[in-house]
Amino acid sequence: MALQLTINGISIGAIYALIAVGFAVVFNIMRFSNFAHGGMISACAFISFFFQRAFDPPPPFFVTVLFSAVCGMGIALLIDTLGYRRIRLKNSPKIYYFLMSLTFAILIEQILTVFFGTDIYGFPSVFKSQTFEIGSMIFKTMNIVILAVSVVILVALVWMINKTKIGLAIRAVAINADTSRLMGINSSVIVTVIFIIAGVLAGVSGVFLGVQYGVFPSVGPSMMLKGFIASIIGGLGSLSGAIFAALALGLIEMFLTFFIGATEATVILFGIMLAFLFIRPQGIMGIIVEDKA
Amino acid sequence: MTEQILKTHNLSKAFGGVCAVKDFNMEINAGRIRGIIGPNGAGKTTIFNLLSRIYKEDEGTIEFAGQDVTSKSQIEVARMGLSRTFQNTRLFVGLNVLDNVKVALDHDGKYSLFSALFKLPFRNKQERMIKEKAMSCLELLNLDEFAKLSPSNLSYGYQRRVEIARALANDPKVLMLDEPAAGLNPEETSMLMDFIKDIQAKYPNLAILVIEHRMELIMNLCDHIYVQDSGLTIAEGTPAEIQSNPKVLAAYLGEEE
Amino acid sequence: MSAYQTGLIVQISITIMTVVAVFAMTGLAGMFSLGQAAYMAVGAYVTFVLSRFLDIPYPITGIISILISILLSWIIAVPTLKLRRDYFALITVGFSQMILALVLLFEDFTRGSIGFSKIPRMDNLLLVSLVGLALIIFWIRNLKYSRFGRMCIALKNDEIAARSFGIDVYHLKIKIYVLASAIASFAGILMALRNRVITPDSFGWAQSAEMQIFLFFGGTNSLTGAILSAGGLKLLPEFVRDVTLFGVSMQEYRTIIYAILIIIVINFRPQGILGEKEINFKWLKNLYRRFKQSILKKNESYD
Amino acid sequence: MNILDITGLRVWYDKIEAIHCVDLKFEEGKITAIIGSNGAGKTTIINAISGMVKRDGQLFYKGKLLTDKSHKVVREGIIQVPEGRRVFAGLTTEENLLLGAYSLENRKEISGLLQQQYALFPRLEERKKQDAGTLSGGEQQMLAIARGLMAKPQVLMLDEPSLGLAPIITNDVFNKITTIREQGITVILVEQNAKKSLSICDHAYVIENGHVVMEGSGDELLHNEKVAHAYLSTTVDEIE
Amino acid sequence: QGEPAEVAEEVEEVAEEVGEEAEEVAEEVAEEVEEVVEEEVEDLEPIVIGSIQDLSGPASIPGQANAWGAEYAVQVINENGGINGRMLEIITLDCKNDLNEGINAYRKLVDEHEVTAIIGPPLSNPASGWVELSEEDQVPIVGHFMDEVCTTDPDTGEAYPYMFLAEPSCSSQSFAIAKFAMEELGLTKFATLYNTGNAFAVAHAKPFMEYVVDNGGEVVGEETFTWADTDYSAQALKIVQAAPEAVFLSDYVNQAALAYDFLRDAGYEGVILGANTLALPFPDLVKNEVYDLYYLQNYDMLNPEAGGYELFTTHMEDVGTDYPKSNAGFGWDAVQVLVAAMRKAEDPTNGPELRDLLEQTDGVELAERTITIDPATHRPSNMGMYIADYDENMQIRILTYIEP
Ligand SMILES: Nc1ncnc2c1ncn2[C@@H]1O[C@H](COP(=O)(O)OP(=O)(O)OP(=O)(O)O)[C@@H](O)[C@H]1O
Ligand SMILES: Nc1ncnc2c1ncn2[C@@H]1O[C@H](COP(=O)(O)OP(=O)(O)OP(=O)(O)O)[C@@H](O)[C@H]1O
Ligand SMILES: [Mg+2]
Ligand SMILES: [Mg+2]
Repeated sequence: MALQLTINGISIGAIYALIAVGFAVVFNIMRFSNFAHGGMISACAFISFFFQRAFDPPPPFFVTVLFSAVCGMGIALLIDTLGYRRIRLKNSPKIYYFLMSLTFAILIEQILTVFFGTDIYGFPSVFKSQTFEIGSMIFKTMNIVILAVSVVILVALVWMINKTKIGLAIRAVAINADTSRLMGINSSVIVTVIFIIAGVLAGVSGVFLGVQYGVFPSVGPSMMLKGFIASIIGGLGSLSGAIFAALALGLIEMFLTFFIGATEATVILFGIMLAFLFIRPQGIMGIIVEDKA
Repeated sequence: MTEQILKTHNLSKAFGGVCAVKDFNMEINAGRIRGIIGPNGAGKTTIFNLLSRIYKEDEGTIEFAGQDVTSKSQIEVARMGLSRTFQNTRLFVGLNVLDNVKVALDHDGKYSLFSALFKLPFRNKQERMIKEKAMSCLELLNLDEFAKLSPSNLSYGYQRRVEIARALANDPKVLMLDEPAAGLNPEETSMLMDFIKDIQAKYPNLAILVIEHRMELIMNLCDHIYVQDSGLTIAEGTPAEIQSNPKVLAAYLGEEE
Repeated sequence: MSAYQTGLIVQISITIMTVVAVFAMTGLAGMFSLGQAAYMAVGAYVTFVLSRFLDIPYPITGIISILISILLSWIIAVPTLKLRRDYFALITVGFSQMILALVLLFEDFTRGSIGFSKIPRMDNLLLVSLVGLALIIFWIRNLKYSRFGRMCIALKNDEIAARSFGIDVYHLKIKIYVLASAIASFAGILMALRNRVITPDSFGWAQSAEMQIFLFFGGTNSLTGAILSAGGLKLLPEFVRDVTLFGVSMQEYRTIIYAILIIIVINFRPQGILGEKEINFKWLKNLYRRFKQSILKKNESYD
Repeated sequence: MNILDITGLRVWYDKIEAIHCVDLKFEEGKITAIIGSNGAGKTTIINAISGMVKRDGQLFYKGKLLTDKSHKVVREGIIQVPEGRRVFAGLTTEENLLLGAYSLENRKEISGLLQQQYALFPRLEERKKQDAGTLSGGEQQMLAIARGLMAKPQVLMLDEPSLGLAPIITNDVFNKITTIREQGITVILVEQNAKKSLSICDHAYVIENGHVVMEGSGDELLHNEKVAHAYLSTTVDEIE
Repeated sequence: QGEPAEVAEEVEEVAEEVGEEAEEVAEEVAEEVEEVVEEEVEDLEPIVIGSIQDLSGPASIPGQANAWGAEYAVQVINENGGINGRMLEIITLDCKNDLNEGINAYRKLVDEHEVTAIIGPPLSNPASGWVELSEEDQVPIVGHFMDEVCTTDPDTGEAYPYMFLAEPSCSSQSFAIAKFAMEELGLTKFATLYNTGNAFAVAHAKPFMEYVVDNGGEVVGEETFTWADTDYSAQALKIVQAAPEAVFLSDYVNQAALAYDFLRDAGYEGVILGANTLALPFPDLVKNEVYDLYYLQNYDMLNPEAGGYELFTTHMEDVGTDYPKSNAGFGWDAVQVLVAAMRKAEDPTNGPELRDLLEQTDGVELAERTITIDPATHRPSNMGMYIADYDENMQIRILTYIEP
């Protein structure tokens, strides 16, 4: 039983991880919690659902994923233009990004609700069999795919941010956009790149969540809080920390729910979180830098 | 009268492999001005950070006003009367110049949260006193005309002055200045020098510790100088001794023109 | 005044109260909390559940509930306020989820998701909430212009520098957070009295986020801005209720209109409607003075 | 020949005019110093050239109108070493240097430049893996200058490069500035240390309250009674 | 000859006389008519009722269908002459499934529009805020908030005087499916899986378990989750371990579909029972095969023989959806109950009188069946539920009708 629970925990953790990474990219670089991410996921879920349904026979799954990623990119650009660009130009404090993202989260969810209602739309299943068994263990096919995808995305992102020139530019802009301009970096473009990455991740998550949980306006937001928690517990400034924290969160939640109960788990999870931050305030992967006066 | 106010014994601090301060011994008496000089990265600012308890030392002790303060926090030593300025100006941009100075007096403002919330007469009286004190401090530095301005609208030189005014407001026992003349032109530097002398005259019991790279200032003001290099004290003595010390010339001053 | 209008006024005073408390916490001291609605829940539930099951009049249990909120916020603040700012937001989100989970867990007392109803009627609720609101605004205004307000702004700007002036950043933050939470729980009690029923849905993190949005909309550094925006934005959906555009009723689009309005303001006036400014009545005084002078002058010319 | 020709430059902060219709010329391959007291507007002029503040007026670079997009100005070869260091805290020393070479493509060239800077400032090589935010003030200043040089500038604008440097290093930096000139790089030098900067520059402007109040060769100004009084706090006799 | 002139004179005289009389008559008639007309004009002023529905927010799909049903009912009633000649006017306001909004909407209807009565929303959250208010203002509320707590005091069991339910309540629905499972399917071991944060789900699951225990069955598992959860696999595993014969799902369709999939994925192969939320489009939402699924239905919606057929098809055409919504029927039904009472009333705008008449509701014709309200609980006493499943083409198939 413990083994099956572990498998299930890792599966849900993989979904948290996918969201946490999308969240952490923006958080680690722009230093604000992008609450609009959840809304973007929902929007992409809807778009890919209607895309899938527009063709008969439906296009192959990866085409839908690709299409959704492109749409995520478009939505991210749109939000950036309408919401974040001016904040950036005016050099306003980070907190305004956060606020803007909260507002966009509300807006997207409302628009989806008004136009599509709160009923859910079912994505046709992608795989012939939902689950496969190894021994007595049951695996969910989709979860394995999601886990693989999030690991691949993570590795690609970590590589890009730490090893490439554009990654270096991204980090520089995050620290000080003005000084970056003096290095010849077009800081506006770089920030847009960050949002595009987040948008692509939202697009991919949108399809996966849609397939997994159905398509409805709050499908993204309902998962986002967990991604938020994971990305922060994982350690500020660390993408890999986010993925570990997401997996840990999934596992702990699974075991707590099984042995104690779902409602109680929320309470205990909060206690664990508090204790964890108390013991390790820098998060799983973060490092503490002493402030210099 | 020459009471020892601040004293360190074998103070050391390393960052990773870098030894920023090693076995630093220093003492300063009330009413005196001492300087710390040394090449960049010698550990001067680190000494200030250790003294003001922003950093925790690896080894050694600090004695301040007759007490061992090694285990005390930044806040506690600040309240005991150890005041400082920063190498990069750190004014509170959300407050105007006057309020910046008031803040230095606020921690031991006598009125409670309760009387603040209800705006009791006692609070008003205290506020008036705080304001008077802050204003007199600004007047001393000829800053009174800027009282209502936001510090970000002041040029760098004036910002430095506001910092000093703020550090002085609370009648400290020790004032530590980290490169006060950085960014000032020679004219202003000499004004600053006069001004520090004024302070000394006005607060006869104040001990001042200065870090500076501007030799005219250090040599003019200080009666005793420590020279740091790579964490170690390579020389100490009066300005005249230091100026002619070959080690100091080689490591720090270079050939004087 | 119809009961509809007084009900709205009570609701708006409750909102303003919470936003003013958030102003002290976020605007002055720079703590970004997404859990203030949870303290409203604590205030509402503890007051009326205790009152019913122990048969104590609710003004007394109300005080107990505020004390419990103070205790809770203190417990939350002590470990978290030592950490970086981002963690604080996270912990408060977690806290609000935990409180709602507790409401569901103690279903026998709280009636869980169905809601705790039959809250007694309070006849002078309007008066109580207006007086409460006035008092709270008076407090927070005084706070802003006291040494505590200055210290808060200092620590929001630069914690290290604040510390080096002997400002006990940590304990100051705790004090302000506790104060804000106590106010929130008082507002929660009033809200229960207005609605006559308490359901867990009214206290999610979305409600807390709304308070922050109101605050920033008006201007983080402006108390009057916070008050005006809280009042205005809360009323907006009620006004839009009756509006029809191109033959379409705006009822369904209320939230969308509201969100777009906020986006416009953050875009074009990022410092909030009022920014740093406070509205005061100096101009009125000046006007009066000028008026008096002109009369005096006239009188003189008659002489 | 003038590499940079500025006429009628004006800059506003909100509604306050900080620079009032200033004309400046910078000769190719020479050091031009700008001196003036605190708040005179020196930094503002530099920022106006880099496109970091909104400006009015005509700026000709190599005979062509200069763009006002700061990242494009950098690609033209006009590099600013900003006042107050402004290194990227959170990135290592080496990463900071690499950022300086952001507009260059050739990897070999970049690593060559890196070695050059390390040779110029050996202290930086010792600290290359350290978080730049924790460098000492002077180390940060060295890093800022080295970072500027990484971009292979044609015009290098140094804003108070000696700020917070030890005397020995200050001397060093001024020596290096003359070396930089010898490489054919045009230098615009903003300094509080007027004496030093006047003694190495070819031409100098004195700025007061956003106006040019005086200009001339370094020597001329150094021997000007007014300048000596206002900026050197000495008299001409003492200099001699 | 002179004759014609005489005749003419005579005629004139007669005409004058007639004219006078005619004038008198005409005046009299006119007066009478005026009186009558005056009376009628007074009568023609419409009766205003309110309708508070979830036009937006999380429950907007059922809410909008409800609103449609109520408005359509009013339209039909007016077309057929209104209430004893008086027209009915309905004002619909949004409550976003939010308590505060619900109270504002209520206050606006009562204080500003001075409505006589209110048709309530499908969910209980906003409605629970009106329990005391309606009594204070004497405004009867007829709704479809199926939780018992909206109509009766949970502590004393007494009915709230002004709250009326026009549909079977949550518990009577749960009893119906429990009865079906135990009597028709012969099952005894049950489990539940529901969202403790959802009042609707809780109000179903608790009575279901009570019924099972009271009738000699056994509840082997009670698993829960909250709004914050999206993964129920741990709960599903526990249920599989407990090995019940049937699991009852009582959430909204989103969560119910997820729960169904998690159960099947975990290897559960037994019977699954569901609330009325498991109607279409449920089969489209689940990924596993749908089998051994029985759920509740209020109406036999797609049966042309059944009374509500026309209503439901009109609704589907009108709003352009493929799925019939029982909520359209709820809105309709509530108006029927209210109107029946108004027809009997001396003054159909008098709250207390309406209240008394509503309590005596007996055999009022609804979309499909008739309703009789129990004065002790203010809930219908005669309404049962259909049990349905899905056929091979995933079409709703009504299996049986369970009497209350
Ligand atoms: N928080 C820290 N982490 C790592 N290294 C540090 C930290 N703070 C200081 N250092 C290192 O310790 C050494 C001493 O630094 P410090 O700031 O004390 O120098 P300084 O004497 O003030 O120099 P300057 O005159 O240039 O300001 C430097 O090499 C610096 O890089
Ligand atoms: N961001 C700003 N907003 C408003 N005013 C500013 C701003 N930056 C500079 N100023 C004002 O513009 C004027 C010129 O400033 P600038 O920084 O160019 O002076 P500077 O000559 O570089 O002085 P310093 O030697 O102190 O660096 C000053 O009066 C200053 O107060
Ligand atoms: Mg230093
Ligand atoms: Mg400058």
